[in-house]
Amino acid sequence: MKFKFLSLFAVLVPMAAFAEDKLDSGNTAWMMISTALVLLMTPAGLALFYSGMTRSKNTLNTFAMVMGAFVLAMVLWIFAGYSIAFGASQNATLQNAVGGLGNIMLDGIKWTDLSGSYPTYIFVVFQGTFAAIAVAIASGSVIGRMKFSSWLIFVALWGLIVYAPIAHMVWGGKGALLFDAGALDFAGGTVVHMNGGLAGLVLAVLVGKRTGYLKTAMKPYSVLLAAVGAALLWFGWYGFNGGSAFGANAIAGLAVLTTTAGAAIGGAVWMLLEWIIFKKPTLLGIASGIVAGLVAITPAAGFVSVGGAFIIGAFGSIIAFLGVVWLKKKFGYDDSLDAFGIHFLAGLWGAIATGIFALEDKKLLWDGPLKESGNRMEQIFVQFESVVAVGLFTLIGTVIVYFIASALTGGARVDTRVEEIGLDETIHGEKAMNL
Amino acid sequence: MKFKFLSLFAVLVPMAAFAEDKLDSGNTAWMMISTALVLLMTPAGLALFYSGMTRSKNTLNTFAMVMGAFVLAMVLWIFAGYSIAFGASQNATLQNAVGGLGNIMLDGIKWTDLSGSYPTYIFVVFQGTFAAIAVAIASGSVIGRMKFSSWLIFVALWGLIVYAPIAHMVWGGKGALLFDAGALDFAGGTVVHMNGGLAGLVLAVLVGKRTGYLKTAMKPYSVLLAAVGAALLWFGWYGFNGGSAFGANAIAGLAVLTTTAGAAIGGAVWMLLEWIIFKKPTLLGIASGIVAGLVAITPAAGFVSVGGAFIIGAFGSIIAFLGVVWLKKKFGYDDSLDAFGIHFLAGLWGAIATGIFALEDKKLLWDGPLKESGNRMEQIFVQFESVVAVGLFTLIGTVIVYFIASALTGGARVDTRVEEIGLDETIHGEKAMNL
Amino acid sequence: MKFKFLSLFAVLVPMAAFAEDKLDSGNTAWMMISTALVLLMTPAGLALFYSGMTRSKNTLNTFAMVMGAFVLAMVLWIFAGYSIAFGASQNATLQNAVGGLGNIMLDGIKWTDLSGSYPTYIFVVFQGTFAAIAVAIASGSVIGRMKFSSWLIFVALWGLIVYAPIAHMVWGGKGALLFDAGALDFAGGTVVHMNGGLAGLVLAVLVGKRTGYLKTAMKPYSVLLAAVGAALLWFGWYGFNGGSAFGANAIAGLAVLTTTAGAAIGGAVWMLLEWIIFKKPTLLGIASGIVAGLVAITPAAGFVSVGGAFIIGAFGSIIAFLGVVWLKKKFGYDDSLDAFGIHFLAGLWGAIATGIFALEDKKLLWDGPLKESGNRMEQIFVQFESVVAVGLFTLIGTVIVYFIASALTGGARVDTRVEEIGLDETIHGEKAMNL
Amino acid sequence: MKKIEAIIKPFKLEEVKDALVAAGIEGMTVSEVKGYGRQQGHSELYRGAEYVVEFIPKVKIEIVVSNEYYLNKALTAIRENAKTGKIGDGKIFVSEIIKTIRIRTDEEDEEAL
Amino acid sequence: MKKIEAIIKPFKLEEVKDALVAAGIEGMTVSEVKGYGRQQGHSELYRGAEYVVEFIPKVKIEIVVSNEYYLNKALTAIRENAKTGKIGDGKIFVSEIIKTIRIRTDEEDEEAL
Amino acid sequence: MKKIEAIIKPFKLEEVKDALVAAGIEGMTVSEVKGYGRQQGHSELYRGAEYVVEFIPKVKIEIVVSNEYYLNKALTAIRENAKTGKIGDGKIFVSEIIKTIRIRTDEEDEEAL
Ligand SMILES: Nc1ncnc2c1ncn2[C@@H]1O[C@H](COP(=O)(O)OP(=O)(O)O)[C@@H](O)[C@H]1O
Ligand SMILES: Nc1ncnc2c1ncn2[C@@H]1O[C@H](COP(=O)(O)OP(=O)(O)O)[C@@H](O)[C@H]1O
Ligand SMILES: Nc1ncnc2c1ncn2[C@@H]1O[C@H](COP(=O)(O)OP(=O)(O)O)[C@@H](O)[C@H]1O
Repeated sequence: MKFKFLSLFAVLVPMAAFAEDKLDSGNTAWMMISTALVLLMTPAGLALFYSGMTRSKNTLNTFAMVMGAFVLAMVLWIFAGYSIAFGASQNATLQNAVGGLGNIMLDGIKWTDLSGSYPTYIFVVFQGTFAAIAVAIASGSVIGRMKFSSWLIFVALWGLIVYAPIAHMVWGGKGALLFDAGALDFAGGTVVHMNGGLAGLVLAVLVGKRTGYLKTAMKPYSVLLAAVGAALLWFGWYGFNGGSAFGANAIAGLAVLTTTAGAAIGGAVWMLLEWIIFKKPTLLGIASGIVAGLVAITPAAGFVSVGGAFIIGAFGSIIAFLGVVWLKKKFGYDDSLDAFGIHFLAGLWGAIATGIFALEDKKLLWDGPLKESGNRMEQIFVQFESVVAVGLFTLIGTVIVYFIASALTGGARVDTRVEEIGLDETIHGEKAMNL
Repeated sequence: MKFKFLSLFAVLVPMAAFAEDKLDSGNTAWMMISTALVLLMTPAGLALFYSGMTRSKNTLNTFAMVMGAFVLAMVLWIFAGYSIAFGASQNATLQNAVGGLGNIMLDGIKWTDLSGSYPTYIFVVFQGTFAAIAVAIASGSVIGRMKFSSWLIFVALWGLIVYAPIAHMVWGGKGALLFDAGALDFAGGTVVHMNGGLAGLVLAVLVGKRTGYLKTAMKPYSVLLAAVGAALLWFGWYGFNGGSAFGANAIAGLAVLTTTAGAAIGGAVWMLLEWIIFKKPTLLGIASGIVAGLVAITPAAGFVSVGGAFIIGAFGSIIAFLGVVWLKKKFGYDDSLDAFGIHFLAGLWGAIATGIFALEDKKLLWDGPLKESGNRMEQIFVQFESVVAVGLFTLIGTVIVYFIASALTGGARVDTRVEEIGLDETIHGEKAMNL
Repeated sequence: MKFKFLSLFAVLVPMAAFAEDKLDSGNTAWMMISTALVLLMTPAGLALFYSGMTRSKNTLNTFAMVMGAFVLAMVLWIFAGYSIAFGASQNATLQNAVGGLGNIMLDGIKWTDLSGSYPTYIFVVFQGTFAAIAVAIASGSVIGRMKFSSWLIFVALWGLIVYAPIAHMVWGGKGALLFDAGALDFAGGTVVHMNGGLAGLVLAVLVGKRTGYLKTAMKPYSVLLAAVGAALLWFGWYGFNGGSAFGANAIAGLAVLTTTAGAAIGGAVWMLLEWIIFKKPTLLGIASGIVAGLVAITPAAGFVSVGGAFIIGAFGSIIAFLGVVWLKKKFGYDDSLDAFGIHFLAGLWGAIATGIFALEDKKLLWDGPLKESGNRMEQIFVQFESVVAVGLFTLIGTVIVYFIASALTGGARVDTRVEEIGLDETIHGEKAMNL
Repeated sequence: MKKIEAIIKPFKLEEVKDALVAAGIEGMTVSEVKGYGRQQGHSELYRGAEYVVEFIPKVKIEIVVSNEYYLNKALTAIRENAKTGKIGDGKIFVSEIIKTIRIRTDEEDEEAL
Repeated sequence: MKKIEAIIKPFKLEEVKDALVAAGIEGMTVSEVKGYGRQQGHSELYRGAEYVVEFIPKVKIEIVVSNEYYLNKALTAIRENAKTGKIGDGKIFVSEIIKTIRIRTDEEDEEAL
Repeated sequence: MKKIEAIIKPFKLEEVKDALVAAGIEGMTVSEVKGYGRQQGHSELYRGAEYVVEFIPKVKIEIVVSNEYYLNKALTAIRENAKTGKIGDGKIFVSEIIKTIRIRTDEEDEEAL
């Protein structure tokens, strides 16, 4: 998802040295549909996945956290986030961390402007769907106990203060802090999944556990709807990963293949693990494995072979499984719907694994140690570096943003009575189902 | 969505003076996927949105009204509706109102024929999905009390007698009554949303209120499913608005951006309004605001800047909110799921606002006062004109069609006992859920 | 969906005699989105359609049968299925039935390889979604009583032993047994629907009826979700049929039109039949008719006129209706969710009807009697032939695979207690809904 | 103390509740039940298979009253407001309660009602 | 008049109902309940967390009968048809009803049944 | 034999159940009911229309005990564990049971409990 990646496209279509200056209808069609696909992932896919796993008294609140975060984050992305992340830099020092405010409200971008071979406006919205899903992912860790007002203020600030700078540092072009390090992140394994998953854990720790956590059984409202959500996520992920090739080209084709392989093996592996360990393969397990496989393959999608994809997807599923079943129990935090366990851990694994399994193919690789000198160890080290840098920034940024949001709303946690009755009734005045 | 719009495309791809004669695979791909996206909006998006809001005893009937209307309207569109709306005119006087019957069953159209740079057959289906959703929207106003037989006869007649002529008058090419007025309606704010929404109100008034309206609480079956429906509508709307650029071009890119902005701000604004006024932001409110924002931006999607889109979406949401919360109460009609309140009112606002906010950019504008002489006041006046013309035609046509349907089925309203028990059990012999 | 079909594309784009050697971004975009669309059909569309019809105590098991089958079949398809079906043949005798094991793990296929004008990797996944849905369809006949372990072993073996060879024999290129017969099957009416539907019946007979079949009312969990599933199937079917034109071309446009016509008339006809015969048009009936219409038009989608599509869809719906309402009762097998009644019967009808209604247009037709000599009777005979050949192979293959799976798992049927309590609780340890 | 159990048609609940409250009955417990009786069930369809649903949705209201006065007021309120005159209106059963406790206050018997 | 309350296994409802009707019992009211007893609950899984569901779905049948004759017929019908011999078959409780009213007709006591 | 019917707040069920089991009560039947009483219902919103939901979710526990000893133990267990001190804690009603049968074994009365 790097800008410089666009040059690779020229390699594929050699007859068009000036390809970037002309609109290509096929690429434009692909980027528009990819945008629509990634959009679907949040207010339908993730919202169903999450609210299906929540207790029935909090299920609408969970859906509203996701849908509300999405609309708010998208408005702010267009307003300022895009400019911070991808705006024309006005100052070399600033450019390390942010693009600047020159494109506030997309000022200066015309509808006829192109990003490579498709309209820049599509790039803006495509990137906006990434920004919006990143923060929506975090909600999964704190459902059932956070004030809706605190959450929305958190969403607004986080998108501008944490997400946009990270997106800039990693994808913001020459001069951006992490850009030159040469890390490979095809479609946002670090920027979106690690980022959102870690923000989730931070929230879970700061807001505290749900009342009765580990004591009462917290039954999922509808595993079936959660599975439908996972299926929609899979579907949308073709835009997430395929669209990150920024054109309907052979790299997108590779991403389609590896994404499919990662998701399928992820689902199969989790099912098997449950079967062996608990004697029961659950539907939620298959769905969770699919998502874990998808997260893991995300940073690698356009870099690895199908064999690599199978390995990355399978271990992504295993690692997320351990995170959910073992790590969470061991440390006792209440990562309620496992945003950290699945998105952070599988994203982390995927980011490192990209260094391990990336094909040594100069047409695929981005600038970095592996491409330049075939030095895989160094590439892996760069992957670690970028993971640590993003992780630290997220950690600190999320803590700060949380305390602002909490302060502005007189504490971020609902009172016990509200939690007991459920947030659907108390906050939204609605009920999941009226039979 | 005007035919003449196609010429604009040539402007964008100047090297292709004869572009219209050759199939472009990118545009064809985009039009096919757009068609599929708009299709999804009705039997999945609107059906879920509506049946989620209905009482559980009528929820399957609501779904069947939408899905049944869709299949029937689509069959008749292919059979005769397309010909009436877009058929080759055989007579100059007739051409004012209808295209004629020359293309009944698509007679005379070959699979190799092109509409600009993509197959005409795709245009036929794309337009069919618009015709079918328009009437399906109307169902929202009369759920829970209308005979299924009356409804289906209404659907069949309305599609041919009301929708097809309106589509012709507005989009039917030179000689069509409203075509030369120069109104701007990018993707059907008047033809689809005002039209369907007003037809809904007419039905609501003629069929009468639900028994117990305003006395008993009519609880929605599943707000969660309604929200999923809204998310699917948003997804499909990229085909609705983006496809109305008739190609994968820069105008489609603009439509993708403005559609996103309108939907996101619409959802955020409605949420805020509820929070301020009722102290509770509901999930259904966020979903409703998204839909209102989408409706409002529809006629303007390819004409306005992102700033214009935010304003149109925000006010679309406010106006629909007032329609639903205040206007309906004031006049006491039972517009049950607010087809009028949301689709008509936001569509009306969008149509006028298009005149106010359309960019003065000759490459974007269609022929009309603004393009020809930069006269914005006159353009706004033309927008009013077209709104009034479409409104009157719909009003009169819908009343006539209703009375025919009612007469053919011995009254359009179910008897009280049926209403009391619920239409799912009595009409369909089915039950929403068997736990 | 034949390889040789690709040459037709050249006819449509005559300026490109070497079109097959160059990536076309429009075709690539279309094939990627088609792949995503067909993918959506299984873990979302079919899973909802099926689990909505199942009793609430088995609904998650039904979903898991579909979703689990999908991930497993997809993994194995990439691993070996693709090679067996489409691999480079290593031996002329072998080539009659299978492609060979030369492309195990896609060995020998590079990410830059093209299938015509789009990457081969996309072709691999596109075909994989067909293989995976075929077996998932079969689950519909045996829900509520089959061991999950037996089912998954069945899925794994069937994909390699039954599906892949059939796909090879029909679509595997020169030398393949049925390839030269000249049968017309545009998008898999025989290979996918008849195949999956018949496998379902075989399973239903071998596993036996559900306890209490025809004695107790087996109420569907949620007809509404089943209808949503049908809508998603319809949506995805544009990729299934439209993508089988292997490009964004005029034939794809024809397929989009005929698919729409077949689905719409199918839904309308089933609704009407129920209304006349049972006095009650059900929502499940409309949804079932849509699916039946889609199945019937599948083999014919790129060959017939819109008139032919209406007839094929209408009779597909009628035949499936008779299969479900009359045939099943007459013979007393428990084809629980009518995989046989709908997919096999409507697929069979569609395959024959393709011979009857295929347009005599050399640009559309594939090599075969109709194209070569205009001999329609002979073409119909060829259609019969292929139907019988595929049917026999499926029948025998499925029986063998079943007995292996059954033997490996100590019988394929759950014990009565498990069936009584329900498979969700006993096998998966989950519950459909926690209100 | 007496317990009244009334099985009524669901859509009559609101009216009956209002009448009970008007009659000075301040507490009641309601549950969803399914009734079998002379009232015919309806038939449902599932892909051409028609089956009769014999159990009809009803609502059960339980009210414990402290004396004959309230018993009669409650019975009258239910009888008058649950009646449609059509088959399936339901039944009222009265039984004896020997002890009542209000959990919140530990009050007993008449005081607890 | 006596009231019978029987807690039975859900899948036995149909048989018991048929037997009751055959025994001349024409009315009954049924509700879904959850039982706790010697019968072990099952365990459910949620992402690796296993929890025991101790309350088991049961069905409660309530029948008011006018005299000993019907009481015995009803008890026999239930006992014979609800029995599987496995733990969790359920219980039958009998109590006294002092008044019955049929809402539709205002008939009282024996006539109302 | 006595029957205890306790209407309590749903989230207290687990605690009450545990206390009952600790008190030697081995069987009970639970159902979801809706209560009307002094406790105010909450209001719900539907597109700007606000309506009050007057019936509040409650849980009903039914326990049949064989003698005064268990009756008192059960009552104490419920009183102590269902109490929050806030309005809406619910009520306990006790009535007489004249016969009990365990379906599985045909045991009767005290033996059946
Ligand atoms: N003997 C009975 N015991 C318990 N409930 C009964 C009895 N008879 C009827 N009912 C309840 O009363 C309801 C109405 O009875 P029904 O015979 O249908 O009509 P009606 O009340 O008009 O005589 C039934 O659905 C059932 O719930
Ligand atoms: N003392 C009791 N009071 C009320 N209900 C009881 C009592 N004991 C058992 N039950 C009900 O009877 C059901 C079956 O009891 P259980 O002890 O599991 O088996 P069995 O009936 O075979 O002895 C329980 O699930 C519960 O609903
Ligand atoms: N007279 C009554 N008969 C039956 N149930 C009652 C009666 N009074 C109260 N209840 C039940 O007890 C519940 C609690 O009663 P309520 O008046 O709200 O508070 P409290 O128990 O604190 O006095 C009610 O919701 C209702 O279910």
